[in-house]
Amino acid sequence: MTILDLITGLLLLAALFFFVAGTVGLLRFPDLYSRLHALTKADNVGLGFAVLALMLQAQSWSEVFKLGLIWVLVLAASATVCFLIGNEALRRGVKPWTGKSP
Amino acid sequence: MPDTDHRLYLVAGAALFAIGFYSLVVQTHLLRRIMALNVMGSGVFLVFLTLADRTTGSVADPVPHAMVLTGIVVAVCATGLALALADRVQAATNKVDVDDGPDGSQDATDAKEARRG
Amino acid sequence: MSIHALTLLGILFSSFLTGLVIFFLKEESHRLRTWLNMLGAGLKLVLVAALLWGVHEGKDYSWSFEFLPGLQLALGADANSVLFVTLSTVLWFWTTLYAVGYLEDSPHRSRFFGFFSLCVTATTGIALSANLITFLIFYELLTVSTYPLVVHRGTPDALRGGRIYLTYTLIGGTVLLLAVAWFSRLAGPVAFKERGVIEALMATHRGELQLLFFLFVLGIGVKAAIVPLHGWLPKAMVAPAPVSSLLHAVAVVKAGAFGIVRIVYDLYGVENAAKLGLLPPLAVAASVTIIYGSVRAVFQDELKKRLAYSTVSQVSYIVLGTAILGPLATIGGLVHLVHQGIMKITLFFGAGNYAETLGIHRVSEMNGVGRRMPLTTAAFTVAALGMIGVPPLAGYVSKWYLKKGAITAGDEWVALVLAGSSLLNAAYFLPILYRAWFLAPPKTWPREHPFGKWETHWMLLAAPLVTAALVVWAGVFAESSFSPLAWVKLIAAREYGP
Amino acid sequence: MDREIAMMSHVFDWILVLLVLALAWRSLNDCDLFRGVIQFIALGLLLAVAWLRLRAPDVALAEAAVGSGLTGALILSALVRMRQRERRGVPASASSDTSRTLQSGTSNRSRVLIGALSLALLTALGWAVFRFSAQSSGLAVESLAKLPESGVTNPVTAVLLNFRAYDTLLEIGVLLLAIVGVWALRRGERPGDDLRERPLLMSLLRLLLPVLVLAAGYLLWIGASAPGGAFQGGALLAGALVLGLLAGLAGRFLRRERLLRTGLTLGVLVFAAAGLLALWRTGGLLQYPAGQGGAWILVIEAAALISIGLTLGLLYLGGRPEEEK
Amino acid sequence: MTASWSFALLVLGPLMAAALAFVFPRRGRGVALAAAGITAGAWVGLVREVMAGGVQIQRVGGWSAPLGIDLRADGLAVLMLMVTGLISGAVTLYSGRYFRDAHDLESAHRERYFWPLFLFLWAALNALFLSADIFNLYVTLELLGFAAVALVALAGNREALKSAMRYLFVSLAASLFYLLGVALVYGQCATVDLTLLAAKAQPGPTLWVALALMTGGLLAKAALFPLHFWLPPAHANAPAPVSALLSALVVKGAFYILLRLWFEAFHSLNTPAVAQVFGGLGAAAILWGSANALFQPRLKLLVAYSTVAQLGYLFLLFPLAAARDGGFLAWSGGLIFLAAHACAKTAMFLTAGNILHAAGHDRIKDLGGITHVPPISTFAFGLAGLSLIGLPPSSGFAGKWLLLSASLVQGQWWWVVVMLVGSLLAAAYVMRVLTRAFTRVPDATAPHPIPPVMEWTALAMAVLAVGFGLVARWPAELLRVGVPWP
Repeated sequence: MTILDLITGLLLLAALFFFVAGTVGLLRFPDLYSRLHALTKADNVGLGFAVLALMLQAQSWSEVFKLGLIWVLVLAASATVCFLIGNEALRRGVKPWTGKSP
Repeated sequence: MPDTDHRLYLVAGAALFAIGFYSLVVQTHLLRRIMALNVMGSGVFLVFLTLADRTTGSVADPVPHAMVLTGIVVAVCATGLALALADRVQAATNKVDVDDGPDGSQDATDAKEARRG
Repeated sequence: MSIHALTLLGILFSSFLTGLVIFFLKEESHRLRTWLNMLGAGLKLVLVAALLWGVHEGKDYSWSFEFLPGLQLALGADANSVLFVTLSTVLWFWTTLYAVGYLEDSPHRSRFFGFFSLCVTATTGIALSANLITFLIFYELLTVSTYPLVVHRGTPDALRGGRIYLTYTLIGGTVLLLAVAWFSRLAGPVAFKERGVIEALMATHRGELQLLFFLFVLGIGVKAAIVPLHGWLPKAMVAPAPVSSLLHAVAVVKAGAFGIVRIVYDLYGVENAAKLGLLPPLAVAASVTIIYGSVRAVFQDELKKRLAYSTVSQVSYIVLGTAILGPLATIGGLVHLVHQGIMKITLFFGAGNYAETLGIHRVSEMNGVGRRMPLTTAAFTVAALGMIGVPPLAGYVSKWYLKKGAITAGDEWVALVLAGSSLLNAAYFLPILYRAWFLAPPKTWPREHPFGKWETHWMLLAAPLVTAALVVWAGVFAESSFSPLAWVKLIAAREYGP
Repeated sequence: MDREIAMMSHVFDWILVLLVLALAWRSLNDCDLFRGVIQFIALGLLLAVAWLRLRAPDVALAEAAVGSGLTGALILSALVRMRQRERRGVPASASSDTSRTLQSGTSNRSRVLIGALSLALLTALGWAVFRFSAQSSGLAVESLAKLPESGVTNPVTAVLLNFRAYDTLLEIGVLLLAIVGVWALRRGERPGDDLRERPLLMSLLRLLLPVLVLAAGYLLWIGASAPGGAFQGGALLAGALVLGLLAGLAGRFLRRERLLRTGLTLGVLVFAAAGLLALWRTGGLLQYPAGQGGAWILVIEAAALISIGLTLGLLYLGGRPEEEK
Repeated sequence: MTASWSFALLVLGPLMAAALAFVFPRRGRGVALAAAGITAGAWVGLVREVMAGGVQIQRVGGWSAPLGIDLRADGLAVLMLMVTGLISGAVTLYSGRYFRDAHDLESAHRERYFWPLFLFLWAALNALFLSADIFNLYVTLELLGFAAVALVALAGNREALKSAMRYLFVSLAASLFYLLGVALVYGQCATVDLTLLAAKAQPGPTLWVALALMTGGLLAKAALFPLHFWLPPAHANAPAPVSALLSALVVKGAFYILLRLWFEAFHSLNTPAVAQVFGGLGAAAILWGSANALFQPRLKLLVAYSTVAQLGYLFLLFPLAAARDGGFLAWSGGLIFLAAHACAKTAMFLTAGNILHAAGHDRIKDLGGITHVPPISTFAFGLAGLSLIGLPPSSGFAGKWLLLSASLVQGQWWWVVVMLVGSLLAAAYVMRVLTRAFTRVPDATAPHPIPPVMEWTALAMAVLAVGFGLVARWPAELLRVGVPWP
């Protein structure tokens, strides 16, 4: 096991943490908007760590480049989708949670 | 892959097929039945690919892979066709199923009329 | 292909092709259709004459074509076939003439004459079949082509009659198919041969042969109207008169009788059949039919029905002849094939004339009809007397040989049957003749249809007169060498061997 | 260590399989049809993972793109259409409600019967598959031995476009047939709401569409030596087309009917023509001249890519694009 | 060399024609006629090679089984190709007029899409009959199924759409059953080639299950009782030429694969018990289908149920052909029967289309007085009926005769009873229709005139159905080429 493998492991653990956090958020948060927040933000960071970890294991620079591209694309896509869902929910009159029970 | 228990995947394939078949017959909603066909197909693909994975060398048997690729494309074509047809059926009958006895209620009434006449 | 084979095919195609062409003719082209019909009939007559001469000279006529592996469509002409083919061709010619006159203004004539021609093709095909499978083919073709004729009028009655006819004949045909297939499996695809083809099987397959014989008789007996398979015949009387004539005298019933002749003589061999113990039951069935038919005929008021039951009875004379061992009975049965044909066709022509000209359908309406239509009634009388067996008419000849043959064979009871039947014949024919000639005619006929200067249309008149003349000729000149009897003796000689 | 890995992968297999089965059951029998469809899409993704696990990356790519993505999109859009129609029209009967209730058209007795039948099927299948030997090389040895002659180095591509190219030719035919059938059935509907009012999405699409087309070409090219090929590329192309349709960018394109039809048939025609040309050149149907396999395959795949992309994309439209004159 | 081109053109001809008919929708009929010409030429080339040189094999791509796909033409395949060609040719002629009759937008649309779909169907059939590879057969089956379903739906009315939907479900599920079987076979034998399988397949649980799956799927596609339920509505509601194609050819495709599986690839699994089960289902189909045909109110439904019944006869081939003694009799008989039924059913459905066209409906009880106005169509129906009933000398008779002989030779008399009863029932339902032709109705409404080409095409097929029986020796000889058992 090289030092590179060790760093990979650590990065993956970090990724795992963020994914778990995101998932917990998705399950536990009270309303749509906060769930969206948890899902997109935490998962994007988690994916970022995972991509980084894999980059360290890559065989060539082109692989590194492709992994990076994946991250960027997912980032763009999830941001857009998150925006669309939130926007649509707002349009349909889904009220954000304010902490007070109605 | 040598360390995989193929029987697990094979039985899973069989189970997918059986679940799909059960739902295809039991369910009446056209969309569900179309999905059931897809699940059946996935079961078949699972069996195919698991069987291909039994090689000892570094790569799996490519022939079933090609067959499954063919199968996937056929499945999506079937889905497209079935959905278009389902849409027409709904437009024509205002229903989302095609259940009225195997020979169609229309014919049954015709038959009654014929006997009377 | 030799000239002989061409003759055989020509006999078939002379009516088949005319039939096909007529089918697609326009309804209005009356003249062309008539010409075609008569041309076909005439051509066939010429060809049959040539055949008759050739067979008499001992020429070999055969043609075959393998249509399935090991299965031949085979035509041939032996003495038996010539007898039947001559009968049907001669009678067809006159029936065609009659039908042209009879159907002058009715609809669907193209359809009618198309099937009419096909029907005769099938009949001649049956006559010329050289093996069992060919016989089966034409036998079924006959069923199919007569159905449209039976239902020709399209009335509910006609349709019902047609349905009954078809039910009987198709079931019979199916039984025959089974018998043929089974027989072929036993004996191979054999050709008809005098004295039979089952010699080799006699020892080993006795039971099977007996069962098969039963199936054959069951299958063919439907068309020969053996009791209790006769139910369709009186119902089929709804057909137009020319059809009834053809059905009774030439085509269907005769095909059945001829089929039984073929089975007994040329498939089993009459001696083999006797050894298998098959003849007595057949004789009993025929006798029952003879008596039953005659009794029923006595009580029919409708003329055509009476004639129909008479047919049921008379055709079984032929069967009876084949069911008695010995050349004399054979001669009696076979010659009745011809004699019954010409007599019965005359009677039906007469009945048709009464119906068409005067609207008479029942015996009770026939008072004095002899004065209104003397020529027709004369012909009718000749035929009726022949049927009863008055000498020297045709019927007398056949009955004499039958009686003689039965006594020779030791079946005296058959003579009683014949005598009884003759009495019954008299009982149902003589009252008709009495009414026709000796009772006063009514003031008006049920539905009179005048036909110019003759008592009826000349075509309607010519046919019965000619056939009545044949009845006289067949009886009076029976012993000459140009009579049916002479020919039948030739067959019997060949069948029983030297 | 090896044992631990084996153990872990074993656990992984079990989890995967159970998840797959649970999702399959739920997706077909969930009382909410919409949720069922979503679970169906998720099932597709899980299956793609399973394919990877079974060393079938080519299939995994296709499954993710076609089996899960495109099929899911097709079913979802059909569901939306059906619901819209139901909302418009008066429901004709109680059983016509697509939304919430589980369909109960089948009686309990026949359910039990069919259940028993399915179980019997499963038992028989299980019995059969348990008899398979754990190791078998299938045709792997033969295909690897002939791989150098095929003109490509990815064995799956070699099978698809050389060893069993005839299958693939007919399969391209199936694709064309599907679109012909769909077009014969109905007129397609442009997606209802116009996405052009959503600037963020539009800017994403402007980024994404070229990338997708590029990626499709890349997959086609790489297919000769690595996972990828005309089908996977075509699926990406189809995705691009679907996005284009959704964004209302493809309207002008859809009006060029002759062009569309030519594009759809290109795959079949080029493939078949190549087969005949090969027959003329070498005397064998689809037998490429020696040493030119790679080039022939590339040409065929390029044509197929266009047809596959168009077909799959237009399937989403669910019908013929314009009213015919 | 000739054979190679024949193989290629028989499949690629209609396939490319289908694509072209899609690109040039207005040229559909011309393209189809061209395809008919090409396939006819290719078929003639092939049949000459087969007659002269025995079984022809084409190794696609220059590879050979197990890695590649083999195409194969033996007597059976050539016969099926001939039947396909004849019927497709007739349908081409007929449809050229059929879809043009009404000048509305709807029928114009139908004609545009009929041609490519029809040509796809044709290509699929040709490919199916030539294939010697069970996976390739799966692809052809799908091609066939899609085309058939789309063609049924082309009629566009409510019933047609519903039956097309049901047909599609059955067809797809059946294909998947078949495909799963293929997977198991491949897993066991590592090949999907029919010839190689014949050598490799040994009875065992896996292959039994695999074969059961494939057979189940194919039986559903071949609509053998009790899996026939989808057939009558689909065949009765499709446009007339489509019904003809479906009844005459499409169901036969699945049957053909069954023959290939049970008599070639897995002949070692073809035990007498299995054969008797097939025969029993066939017998049930004969009786059930015929009995139902007797009570159908509509002509096309009657003809469709007759298909259910007649398919039963084909399956009598299984118990009869497996035996050494008289096996070939049954084999040739069953296949001649298949050809006979194909021609007769085409004639019947085309005639039904004509009657529908003339009368505007096909209710049997109201057909009196209409059918005697188009006499050619009635005549065609009658001739086709002869063949269905199996009256001599039709081809139906030839087939039945051979089957009968085989069962008598083998002492399996129970099939004899079934066949004869089936014939009588067939006569009964055929006569139900023909009787109408002779019914005189006083105030018959003037029927819509039928285009001559539609009448004559139907008649030609009917004449073929009868006349084929007179030359039935030729197909019997042809079938000897590459007969699957020694």
